[in-house]
Amino acid sequence: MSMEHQLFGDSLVVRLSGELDLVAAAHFKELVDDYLDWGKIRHLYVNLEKVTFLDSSFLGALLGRYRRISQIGGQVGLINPPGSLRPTLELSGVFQLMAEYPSEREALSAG
Amino acid sequence: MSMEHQLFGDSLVVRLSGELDLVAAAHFKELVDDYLDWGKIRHLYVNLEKVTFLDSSFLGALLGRYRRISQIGGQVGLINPPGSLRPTLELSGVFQLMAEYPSEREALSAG
Amino acid sequence: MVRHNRIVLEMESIPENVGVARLMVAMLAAQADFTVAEVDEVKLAVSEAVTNAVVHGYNSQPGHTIRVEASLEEDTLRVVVIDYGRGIEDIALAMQPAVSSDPERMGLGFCFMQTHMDTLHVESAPGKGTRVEMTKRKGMERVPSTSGN
Amino acid sequence: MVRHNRIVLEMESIPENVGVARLMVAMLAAQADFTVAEVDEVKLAVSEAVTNAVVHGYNSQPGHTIRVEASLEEDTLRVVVIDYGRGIEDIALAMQPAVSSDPERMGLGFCFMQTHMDTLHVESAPGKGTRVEMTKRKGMERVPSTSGN
Ligand SMILES: Nc1ncnc2c1ncn2[C@@H]1O[C@H](COP(=O)(O)OP(=O)(O)O)[C@@H](O)[C@H]1O
Ligand SMILES: Nc1ncnc2c1ncn2[C@@H]1O[C@H](COP(=O)(O)OP(=O)(O)O)[C@@H](O)[C@H]1O
Repeated sequence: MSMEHQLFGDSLVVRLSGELDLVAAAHFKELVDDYLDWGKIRHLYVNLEKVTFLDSSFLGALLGRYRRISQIGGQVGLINPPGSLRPTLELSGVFQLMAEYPSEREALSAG
Repeated sequence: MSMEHQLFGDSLVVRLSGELDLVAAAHFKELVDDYLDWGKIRHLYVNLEKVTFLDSSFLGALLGRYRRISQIGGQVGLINPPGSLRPTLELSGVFQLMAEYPSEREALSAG
Repeated sequence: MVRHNRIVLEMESIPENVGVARLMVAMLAAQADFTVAEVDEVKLAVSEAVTNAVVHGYNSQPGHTIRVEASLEEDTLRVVVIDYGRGIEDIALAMQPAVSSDPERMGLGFCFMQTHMDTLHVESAPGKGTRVEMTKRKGMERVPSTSGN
Repeated sequence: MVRHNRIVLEMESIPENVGVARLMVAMLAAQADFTVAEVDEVKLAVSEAVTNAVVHGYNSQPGHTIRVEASLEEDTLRVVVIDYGRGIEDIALAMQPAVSSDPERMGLGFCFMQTHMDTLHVESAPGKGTRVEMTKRKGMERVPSTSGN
């Protein structure tokens, strides 16, 4: 797993790659919560393009961040999830809560 | 591990990729010995470009094929071994016995 | 292709070992020529079961042992995940979707195991531990079957 | 980064499991931030030791057990490979480079283990089995040390 992030105004883009399980979930939660605690962001875009695996621990961390961000009126978007992850994402219901974008540019300009 | 091969006259090119251990050694031995048993080849070129790991079992299989091919006056060449494999190849002494080529084309035209 | 194999993994209860178990079972499935999609499903099920042992069985405390038994018999992969931790009071309840004892979690672990494996069987004794047994046959339409006791 | 971990693998004596052991130990080394080059060295040493268990310990017969114990203690990785097979009559002789009981093999296995790990210790009893213990510290210039008994 590896994780990069970049701030665009009040939008945080997090780029993840590899296998996302409870280890990645903990790192992701810490990173995003830090920005939220300091009131630095309102929107979160998670780039899943290079992710090869994700499980319910990571989905839980994603949903948890969604809850905090909804409370402050922000939105959470998913960028380019690979087809192999789609069944898992669909089963978890995240597509009902988060918009999907084909690229970071489109996510940021829609936000 | 995966293995492909192609015949150019009496020269056999074997393209290997991934991790080469005793499993790969057995497949490699079977393939090359089959061509040798039928008298179909005189030279062997082993393309190592996409190999990420090799151990002494594979080196043993390589040396064993070298012995058979030397007996019929042929030659064995190594194509483009990655830098990470160099220490292992050097320690095994194969470079004293087999020529090294930067590409299949150069191996085949030198042969 | 491998038709018979058995691998047992005993490891510390730390989050980083979930990936080790996942990869070990994935390699076993790949040895038997399970498809890439089937291997992915097995990885998800194993990830969920081993994560539960770490997070619920041992309350995320290191220093405990998780045992993963994986075996291959012709077309069938069997995986057993065992912890000697907290145990589950009401297995039928715990296995329901969206039921979790942890607000940060989704309660989808058992649901993913059920969806991606052919059989799932859970045994547990409060204070003694939990044993999750799953099987998957390759090249099959999945017929989920579930039982708990 | 992981500072303490322990994983035990018990598996069938088949060639395909050499890669499983190699990957398991590589993941452990990677958890402790061993460099890519160090991980490669560990993989080679493990590959040689487990291959010896399959090929020599059990004469390439399946159905026997190989045990691999890998542990991490701060900067040091310890790997123990055990078989309950043929055993080695003369360990000092067997460990010499280019000495092999099999004409298709190079006799470089112990040599690679010695070159790539910091310590190597072999115990064996004919008819009872062989135990190879190796350690490697990360970020070290290698100071090979060898002993047999
Ligand atoms: N190995 C275990 N030990 C103790 N309790 C467990 C174990 N596995 C599952 N449980 C209980 O079952 C519940 C449901 O598990 P699961 O469906 O995987 O969802 P989640 O892990 O998201 O909570 C858990 O919240 C926990 O209370
Ligand atoms: N686990 C083992 N059980 C029995 N004999 C062994 C074992 N490991 C090594 N040996 C003996 O030691 C010799 C040297 O081993 P090694 O240096 O690895 O070279 P190779 O495997 O190429 O023969 C082997 O040929 C074998 O006779």
